[in-house]
Amino acid sequence: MKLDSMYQDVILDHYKNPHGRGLRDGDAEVHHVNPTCGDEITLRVRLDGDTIEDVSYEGQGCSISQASASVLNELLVGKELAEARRIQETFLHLMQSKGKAEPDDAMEEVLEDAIAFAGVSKYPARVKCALLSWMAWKDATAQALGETAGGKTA
Amino acid sequence: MKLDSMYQDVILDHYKNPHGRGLRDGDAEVHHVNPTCGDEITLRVRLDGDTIEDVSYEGQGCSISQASASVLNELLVGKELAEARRIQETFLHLMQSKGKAEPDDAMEEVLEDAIAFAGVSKYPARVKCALLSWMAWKDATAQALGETAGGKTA
Amino acid sequence: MTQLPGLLDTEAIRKDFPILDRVVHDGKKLVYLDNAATSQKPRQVLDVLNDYYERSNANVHRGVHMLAEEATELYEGARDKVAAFINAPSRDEVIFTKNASESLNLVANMLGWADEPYRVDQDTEIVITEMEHHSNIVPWQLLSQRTGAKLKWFGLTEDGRLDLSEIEQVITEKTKVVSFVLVSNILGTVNPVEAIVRRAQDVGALVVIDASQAAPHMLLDVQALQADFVAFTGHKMCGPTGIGVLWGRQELLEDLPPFLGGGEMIETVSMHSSTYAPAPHKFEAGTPPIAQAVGLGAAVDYLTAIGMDNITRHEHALTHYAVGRLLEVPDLRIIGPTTAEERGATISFTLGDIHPHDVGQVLDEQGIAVRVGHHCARPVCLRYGIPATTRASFYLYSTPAEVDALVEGLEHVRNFFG
Amino acid sequence: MTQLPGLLDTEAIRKDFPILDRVVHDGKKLVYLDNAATSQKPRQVLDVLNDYYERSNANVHRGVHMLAEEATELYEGARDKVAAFINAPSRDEVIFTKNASESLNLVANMLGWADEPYRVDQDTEIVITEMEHHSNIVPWQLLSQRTGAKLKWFGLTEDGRLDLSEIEQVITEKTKVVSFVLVSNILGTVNPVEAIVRRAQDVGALVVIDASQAAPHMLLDVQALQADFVAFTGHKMCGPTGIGVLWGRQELLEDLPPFLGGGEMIETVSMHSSTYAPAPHKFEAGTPPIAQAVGLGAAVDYLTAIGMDNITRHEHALTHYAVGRLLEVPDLRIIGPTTAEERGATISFTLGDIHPHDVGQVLDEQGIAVRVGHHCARPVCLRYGIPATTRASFYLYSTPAEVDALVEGLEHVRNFFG
Ligand SMILES: Cc1ncc(COP(=O)(O)O)c(C=O)c1O
Ligand SMILES: Cc1ncc(COP(=O)(O)O)c(C=O)c1O
Repeated sequence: MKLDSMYQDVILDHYKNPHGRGLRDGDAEVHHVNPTCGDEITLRVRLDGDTIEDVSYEGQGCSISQASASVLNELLVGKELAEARRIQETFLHLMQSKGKAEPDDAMEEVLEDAIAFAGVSKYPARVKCALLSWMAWKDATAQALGETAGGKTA
Repeated sequence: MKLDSMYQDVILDHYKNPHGRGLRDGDAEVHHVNPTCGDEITLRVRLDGDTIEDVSYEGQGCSISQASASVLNELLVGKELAEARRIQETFLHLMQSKGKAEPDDAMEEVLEDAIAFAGVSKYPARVKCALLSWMAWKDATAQALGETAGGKTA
Repeated sequence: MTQLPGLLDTEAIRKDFPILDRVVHDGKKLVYLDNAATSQKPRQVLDVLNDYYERSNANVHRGVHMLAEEATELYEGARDKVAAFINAPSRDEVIFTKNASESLNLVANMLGWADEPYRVDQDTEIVITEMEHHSNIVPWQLLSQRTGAKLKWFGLTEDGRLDLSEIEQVITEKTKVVSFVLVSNILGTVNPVEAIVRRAQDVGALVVIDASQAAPHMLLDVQALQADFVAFTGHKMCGPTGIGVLWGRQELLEDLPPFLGGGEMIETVSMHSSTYAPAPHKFEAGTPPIAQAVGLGAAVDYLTAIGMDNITRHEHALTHYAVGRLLEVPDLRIIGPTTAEERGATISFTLGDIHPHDVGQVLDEQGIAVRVGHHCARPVCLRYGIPATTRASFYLYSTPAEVDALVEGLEHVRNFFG
Repeated sequence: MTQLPGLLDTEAIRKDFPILDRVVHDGKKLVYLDNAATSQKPRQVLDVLNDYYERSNANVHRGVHMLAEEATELYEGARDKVAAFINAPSRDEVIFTKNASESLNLVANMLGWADEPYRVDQDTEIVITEMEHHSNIVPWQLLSQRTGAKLKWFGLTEDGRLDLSEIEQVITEKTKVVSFVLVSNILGTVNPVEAIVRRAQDVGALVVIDASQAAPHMLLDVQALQADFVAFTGHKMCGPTGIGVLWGRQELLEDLPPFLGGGEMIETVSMHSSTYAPAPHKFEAGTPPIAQAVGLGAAVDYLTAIGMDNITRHEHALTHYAVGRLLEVPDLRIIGPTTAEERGATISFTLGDIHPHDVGQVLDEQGIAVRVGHHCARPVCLRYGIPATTRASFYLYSTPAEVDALVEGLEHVRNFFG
């Protein structure tokens, strides 16, 4: 069944047992909304120099957006910023591929569990769900580093 | 040729040699515009009791609107108001008939030269041209009789 | 096949709608239950659109040539049809807009720029309800911000109805305008027009009715409603996209100022000043959606031929059946009235804690098209403490078999996320 | 058959336009010379419209079901096409409206409600020209009345061009916005964009260009124009009625306030306040003209395949020929430039003292469709002391034979009223 390509077991697992959910101390907080469906996330980043010490979050949304935040937490916490950015960009690229990017070993090595979202990229309405937490993380990190004035974007 | 049904000789004659054109003293003046084509008329009515003493006018417009004002002058000046209203209503009825009213002898007796406009009623865009001066006359008469506060309508 | 009293001959009707034959996702028959978002279009409407473009297309009102006369006659003929459809006292009270949202914004802007006694300003109040579509909230929020007028609203009861218990406190002598939805696009609720109109009239407030979800489904009689303005949208009632209607009482349309300026809406223009054409043209700046109005006229013909009362009866029977069947689904909670009384054929629900997005996705895979989200009525979701709903909405071509397909589909959803 | 250099293969092109085969008034072949009012539509556009409704019709943006995804992709795909057609730096700068008039009103309203530095108020000035279409006059008159800003304008020279001799006095440090037409719909004049834009930029004024009569006929490059806003309308460029475009610079669209409020344009709504989606959605309240945008996308494809430069060349050759032939007609006076240089394929004229209405009527009888009146540009008629003009306007399917038919027709008019 085609649906299984979106709802991979990995995704459903993260949805049912999310990693690192809940709001903890952070250097910056953002609130992002997906206006087309109302999914929301509040996300905080705590940095220790160039290292991501914590990404904590709270939100409501579908399995895809929730699982994606969970995977993000699992993947990024403990990483160096440069490495985290590479992961974020690779994930963005995959999600915008309209189901055309063939995940290879190299990509899988970078994305780990997040590779499971490859199937989601075939569903334009759901791509934004998968990206919600990642965009929030990017924004919060920029704020934590003092690069922007803050504020939310959709 | 079908056009001849609109451009009757009577109409072209009135167009080339208009009756009673020019502005003279009146009890009320109105200015009417046909917004769809820009035809304009300024028209004055002078009453003597129930009798129409004069209808004077100035304006710009196509042959139909100019000829119609000329016919109006010829027909209404000297008439009692009640009779004039009957003529106006008959003319209105004819013009709104979409070419379907068959002018009969009775109608012809009322409308005289104005019966020549029967063909115009087949051309929706021109009906307003033919009616411009008649609507102005109706409005000016109402004003002269103190029935309205004045002002222009289209 | 389930037989319900009052159903239309959907077998015949469905033949008019080419899209209903579509097959999606490897051979699944389309079950289109997203009619509150937009309806499908019968061949009769598409043919009229095509004919218009292939035979009579021209700009309206200003031409002496044959095509321009035909186009004008078709366009103005559509106005006659719509006027008759809503029992308007005069055809000149029917304004064509691009959608219901423009219609509602048009009223809000007219009132913001109006002279007394209509003017909305900082000493006045605007009343809406908590079940409005965003298109009947945001224009009033903008008007309130821009004029200083106070925005108030009726709240909702637990079972999805307007809470009118404090109507005298909500609608007061300060109220200039009361704007509310006739049939909710999320709850399905049909609102009690008379009670609200009576109170509004008592205090001299204007009444605006958002009939976007009513016009497609029931006989709309603007005189019986006793409103001052009624707005609705073509695409939900078998018409094309890009066309909406605002009906307004003639004397108001005469008194109120224009909104958009431009060609068609003027009487005479000089560089120094302009005067405006009488309504409806005063409110139709620029080349109107000509083909779309003509298409809406054809839609109105189509609906009238079937009979609005028959459509209402059909949908009522279907809603009764659907509510019953849905309530059999474990963990399913209907948001809105749980009977078919005083409600339209739009049913919102939640399914346990499965997010509506996921519900919709799994239904789609089975060919069942529903809408998920807040349905442009987010305050309703906030009110009931839910992030979103799944919404199934029916129309004249919907069948009991499609209700059954939905219920089966939901079972499948439950298994999938179980 | 007259052979002119640069003509398109009209024989092939005309086959795409079903209406051009129409026969009017007892066997006369239609000669459609009313393209400045609206263009005809090729089969390629009508097919796309039909396909949309028969296969993919759904409301956009909010659906997880297949039709909603298809409709959204088609609608947003049309935005991509339009963005490419006008060389927009970003697709998000393309706003779909219902027509050019709405686009221009949208800008005027944004500026009226804007904060500094954009706000138009009683200390500021608005500049337009005497050759504007009413749709680019009345919105600014309304804005001026409602804010107290002063409305100024460029006059016209005897030969139908903008009089820019006093540009420094017209556009001053007080000027907040300069709005002008790229190609006049009555005179045919192509205006010198650069000179105006340079002066406007010097004083920090925003520039709005009404490209309604340009987009159908020439390569439009919003970056080369250096304007801040560019408006045009779909129905004049082979697209459906009911669709217009406003292009605006991204940072302006971010900074400026919304105009119409409603569904689709919001980020999040509560009863107390709302936030707005980023552009272009911020300016697209309600269900957009979905099918019409998709149809406009198809029109853009059609025009691009033929090549905008080829269309310009075709029309230029035809205009050159038509101006020459018309000037042979006794008593004919062209209102506007009397050569084909810096002018479009729209030619207005008077014929002795025969009223244009009568000219148009007699031409119509011969199957020739022209427009008569003030063409929604009454100040131009006032300027040249005439009540109205007869206007012939050509497009990519127009032929030299049609010019000949017009000239013959005018001879007939002269005889008729002679
Ligand atoms: C120069 C110009 N500007 C604006 C418009 C208005 O376009 P629309 O009527 O489609 O709004 C037109 C055409 O009518 C035009 O020719
Ligand atoms: C109740 C209600 N009001 C207003 C609207 C707005 O209609 P449109 O999007 O056509 O402007 C809708 C539908 O979207 C609606 O359901």
